[in-house]
Amino acid sequence: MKAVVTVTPKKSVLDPQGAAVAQALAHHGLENIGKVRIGKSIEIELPAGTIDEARLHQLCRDFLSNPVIEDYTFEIVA
Amino acid sequence: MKAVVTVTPKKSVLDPQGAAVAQALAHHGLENIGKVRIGKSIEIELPAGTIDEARLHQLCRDFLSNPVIEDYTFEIVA
Amino acid sequence: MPDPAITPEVIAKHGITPEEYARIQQILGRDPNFTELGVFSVMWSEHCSYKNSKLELKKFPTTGPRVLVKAGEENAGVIDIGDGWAIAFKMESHNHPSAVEPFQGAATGVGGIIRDIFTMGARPVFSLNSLRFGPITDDSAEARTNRRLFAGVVAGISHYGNCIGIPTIGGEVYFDESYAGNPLVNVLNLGILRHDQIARGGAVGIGNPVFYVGAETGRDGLAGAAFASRELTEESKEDRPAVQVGDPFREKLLLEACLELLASGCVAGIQDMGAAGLTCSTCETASRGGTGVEIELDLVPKREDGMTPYEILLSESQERMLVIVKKGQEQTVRDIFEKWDLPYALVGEVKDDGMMRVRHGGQTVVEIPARQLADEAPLYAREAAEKTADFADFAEELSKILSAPSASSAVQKSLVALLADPSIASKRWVWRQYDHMVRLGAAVLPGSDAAVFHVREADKFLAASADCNAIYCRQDPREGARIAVAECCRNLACSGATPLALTDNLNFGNPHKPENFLQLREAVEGMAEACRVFDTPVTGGNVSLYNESPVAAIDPTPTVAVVGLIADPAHITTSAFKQAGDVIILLGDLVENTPAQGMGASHYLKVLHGRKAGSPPALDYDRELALHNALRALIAAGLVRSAHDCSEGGLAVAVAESCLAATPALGASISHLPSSSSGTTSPLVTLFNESQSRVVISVRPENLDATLFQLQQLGVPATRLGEVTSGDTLEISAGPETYRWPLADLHRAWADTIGTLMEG
Amino acid sequence: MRFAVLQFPGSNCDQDAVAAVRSFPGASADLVWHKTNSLAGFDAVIVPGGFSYGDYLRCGAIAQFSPILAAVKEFAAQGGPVLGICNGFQILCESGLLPGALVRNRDLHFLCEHIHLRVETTATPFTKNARPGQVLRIPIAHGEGNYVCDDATLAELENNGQIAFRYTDATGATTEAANPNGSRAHIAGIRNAAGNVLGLMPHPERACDALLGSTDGRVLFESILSS
Ligand SMILES: Nc1ncnc2c1ncn2[C@@H]1O[C@H](COP(=O)(O)OP(=O)(O)O)[C@@H](O)[C@H]1O
Ligand SMILES: [Mg+2]
Repeated sequence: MKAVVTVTPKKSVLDPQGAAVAQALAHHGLENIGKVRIGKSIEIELPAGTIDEARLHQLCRDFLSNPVIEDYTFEIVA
Repeated sequence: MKAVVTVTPKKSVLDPQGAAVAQALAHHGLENIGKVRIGKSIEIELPAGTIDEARLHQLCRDFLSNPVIEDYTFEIVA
Repeated sequence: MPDPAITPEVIAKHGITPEEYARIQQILGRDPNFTELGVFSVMWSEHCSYKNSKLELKKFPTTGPRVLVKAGEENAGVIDIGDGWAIAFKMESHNHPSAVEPFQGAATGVGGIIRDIFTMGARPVFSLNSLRFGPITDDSAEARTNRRLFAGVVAGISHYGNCIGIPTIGGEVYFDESYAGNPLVNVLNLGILRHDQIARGGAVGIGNPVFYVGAETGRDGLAGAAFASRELTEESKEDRPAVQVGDPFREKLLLEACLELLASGCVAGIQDMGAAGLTCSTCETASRGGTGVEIELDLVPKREDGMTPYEILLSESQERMLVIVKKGQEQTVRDIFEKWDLPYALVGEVKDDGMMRVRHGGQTVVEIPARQLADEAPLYAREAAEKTADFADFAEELSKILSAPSASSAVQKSLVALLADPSIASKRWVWRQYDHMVRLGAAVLPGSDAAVFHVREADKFLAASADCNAIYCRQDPREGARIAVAECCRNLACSGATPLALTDNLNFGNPHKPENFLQLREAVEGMAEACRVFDTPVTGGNVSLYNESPVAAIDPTPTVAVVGLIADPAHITTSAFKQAGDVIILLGDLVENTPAQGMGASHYLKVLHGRKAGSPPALDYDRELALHNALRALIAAGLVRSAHDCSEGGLAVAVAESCLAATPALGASISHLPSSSSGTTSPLVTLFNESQSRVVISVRPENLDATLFQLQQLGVPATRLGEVTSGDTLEISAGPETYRWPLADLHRAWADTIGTLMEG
Repeated sequence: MRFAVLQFPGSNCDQDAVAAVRSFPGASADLVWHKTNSLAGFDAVIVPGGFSYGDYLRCGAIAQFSPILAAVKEFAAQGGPVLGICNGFQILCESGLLPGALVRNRDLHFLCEHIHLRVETTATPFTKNARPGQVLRIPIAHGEGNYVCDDATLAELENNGQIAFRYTDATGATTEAANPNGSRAHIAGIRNAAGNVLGLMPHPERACDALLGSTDGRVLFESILSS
């Protein structure tokens, strides 16, 4: 099985990386660009059945994201 | 409209960050963990119709990913 | 959404007492509205107003022939270093933000202090950092948390400092139970400027335009000043949305743009937006200028929609400045900020009515007399507990420890244990994460007693050190603070430098608790006295109170940092032994002549016996000064090959560190410890006492006589201890026994401990 | 000889490079702002270290689109000597002037310390005065200096003698322990096929003054100045 966790900066938190990329994209012809937010995409390969949703939530909170400044979502891909 | 670009390190390329996370997860009870790969998730907000798929491919290739070490996929969310 | 009504609960939530509220009503001649209440609450927080500490801070000496700008006048004091050059430097804490989010908390701490320095018109040249964490050694959940905080803070400092390109050249790190859950993160920045480049933070020139420059305002860091002025509790976690994220890249642009702007001559006044952001910068510049400032919030660049006046005014978004521009020169500002791709806006004007006036949506939302808001916060003389120090029990305990039959076998393992204690062990794991070489100035790399930096533009050599032994301060805050200053100046003397001035960061617990306030007062008085003795006026600093975890207050930690000048690069001296055959000499006494024999509050007691007990070593100013002067004289005469002061762990640790600091490591043979002291004194005392005013130097054998003669002339006791060897052991004869440690064992203990703990 | 030292927003070793160049007789250096699009009148280009555009997205990724980079490409195409140091090396890789890429250090930490590197080729204008196999002691200061490339590229680099420096110990031996960042084949620096473009992670400009602990970086500048 494979879990794909997406971690994104919280809405109210400054995302300097996103802002810099937005500015660069604007210079590259995307003048009307809105917000750009850059997060992480984490792919975890595991033997099938190793992990359930509750445990994955816990790992996301404790390890894979920083709950102070980030939100996360995940998907379990068969 | 919103484009969500996912950039992942190529399979053949060393991903030190992914390796470190895999090790940490293994210490925390996921003994049978396989590969962990850490990539980026880039959300771009744009006025509807600003960009077509071809142009987005080009931006991904030229700028948002480095084809030497990374692959990308994207989704256009209404 | 309408503003909440002002109820007693709302007032209390803002940390404003009923008396303070009455005072606000009196100043305004009416009730404040909600926004104004928020403005008062941040300006009258401890963090901005120093209401609980100001009466104490007045005890510091702040003047001197080299002082060009006094502490408190502006963002940082400015000190003359000769030839028309000056330095501005100051230390600042980011303890509470780092407890909540170590990486960003520490990073934004670095950003904040750097802004304070370039606001003065100075180009930031280097940083130091002083860090404290709970223990990191075992496998407990608590130790894991402490390691996470430690790793995060170091990474945050590294991230911000490295990216902005300002070298972090020194600092200190200690680990102790008292900081569990409440780490201390104090950062110093120093900048260089010409005398005529000093910039002021006053809103002068009625009618002058007021510009906002730098990052857009967001909802981050809302009311951080108030946050810093409270104890950390479980509820503090709810303050988490207040976490600020730093952008060192933006700050680098802001730094370059501001220095360019200042050089253009169009600036009438400039002020960074730090704690309490736009609020603090507007009322402080108005107060300093003896004017009023009116700003229009609709014009402020914002990151988010729908922000209320309250949110905009109290936001602590980073990387922002307020600039008062000479009328008619607005275009210069626009050109420079466009060149650097930075947001800016003309947001207001200097007025003649002494008011801080804020407009939003066509209405006046704040109208407060600026001076009363910025400078007339209530001041409190808090109650101090009675002094109770009584170390009677300790003498007995100490004699038991030292007379135990195992004492002499204990020597062997004690040195290794001390070198492996994370507070003493090499901090290379930390400083190799900091770019300490950028700007081509690091003449002495981290790891020696003081960092030495060549300021290229001025061709001056500066030395800097940060110190505080908090065990001493816990046992006796007055003596501990005196020793902190003395040790800092001693570190400078060891490097060949003469101290110029000092900055401090007073980290204490809740001042409403009389025992904590006593500690604060004692430490300030001790520090002030020592500053007079060592002729180091205070250039500014910071007070961080309410450092308490749910368990207890931290040990009192009045960190000090001293900056000095090295007259000639030939005088630069380091702690590492240089060559086999050199003679090792101890300057100062082997053991102080007190019942505690320099063992009170020692690291030996803490590391080997888990005790923080006894009175700290006694500092004698005359001896200390004589030592510093002698060191500088010997160094200037070209006699000193290495110099290293005895601090935590005493003589044996100092000698071992000088061996291990050499590359490759050098051995030493200490064979001349006087028998009188080793006869009646336990070798544990001889080797590990922390008596003050002591330095281990090495000299070429042919210079031994000249050195001893000079020391005698200068009235500094000196003992020839032995020789530097090319062997692979450290060998010490104390009393009847000779102890031998393979250098490899010592090296492993000292060099690898922190890295191994952190990398697992 | 006139050096252009490029200045991107976020460059922070630009002034250091200028100071180092100016310490050599007969060399002058000027900062060139990234919005400029010409390098007319310059004899050599240095792309200095730092964090161009904050190193956001990827190190060097945003800088490759600056107007000045087009001028650098043209300058290089005409055989002009180009030296990329640290972030400058990353920018040269991102912009395709050099092959491969630089990723996070093996242990994920930023590392600042003196290391040793071995000169692998003297066929560049920046190493021609060095001895082949000469071991230099020069500082590194980077978080992403871990060189990666695919097998084919590595083979090509090896076959063409394009590997300019490798990390070694003080005796000149390549070992895992002497490789600070996990770089493939211990690569510390490479050159392009023509030899006129050189990129390396270590900072030779920080090793030009005895006061700072090493003068081993001088040979790079002496080489180019003697050409
Ligand atoms: N511990 C201290 N010792 C000396 N001066 C201090 C101390 N703490 C604060 N000050 C001085 O009080 C003034 C106000 O400090 P602060 O509010 O920290 O300034 P900022 O607005 O830059 O944060 C400064 O000049 C500062 O140097
Ligand atoms: Mg300030």
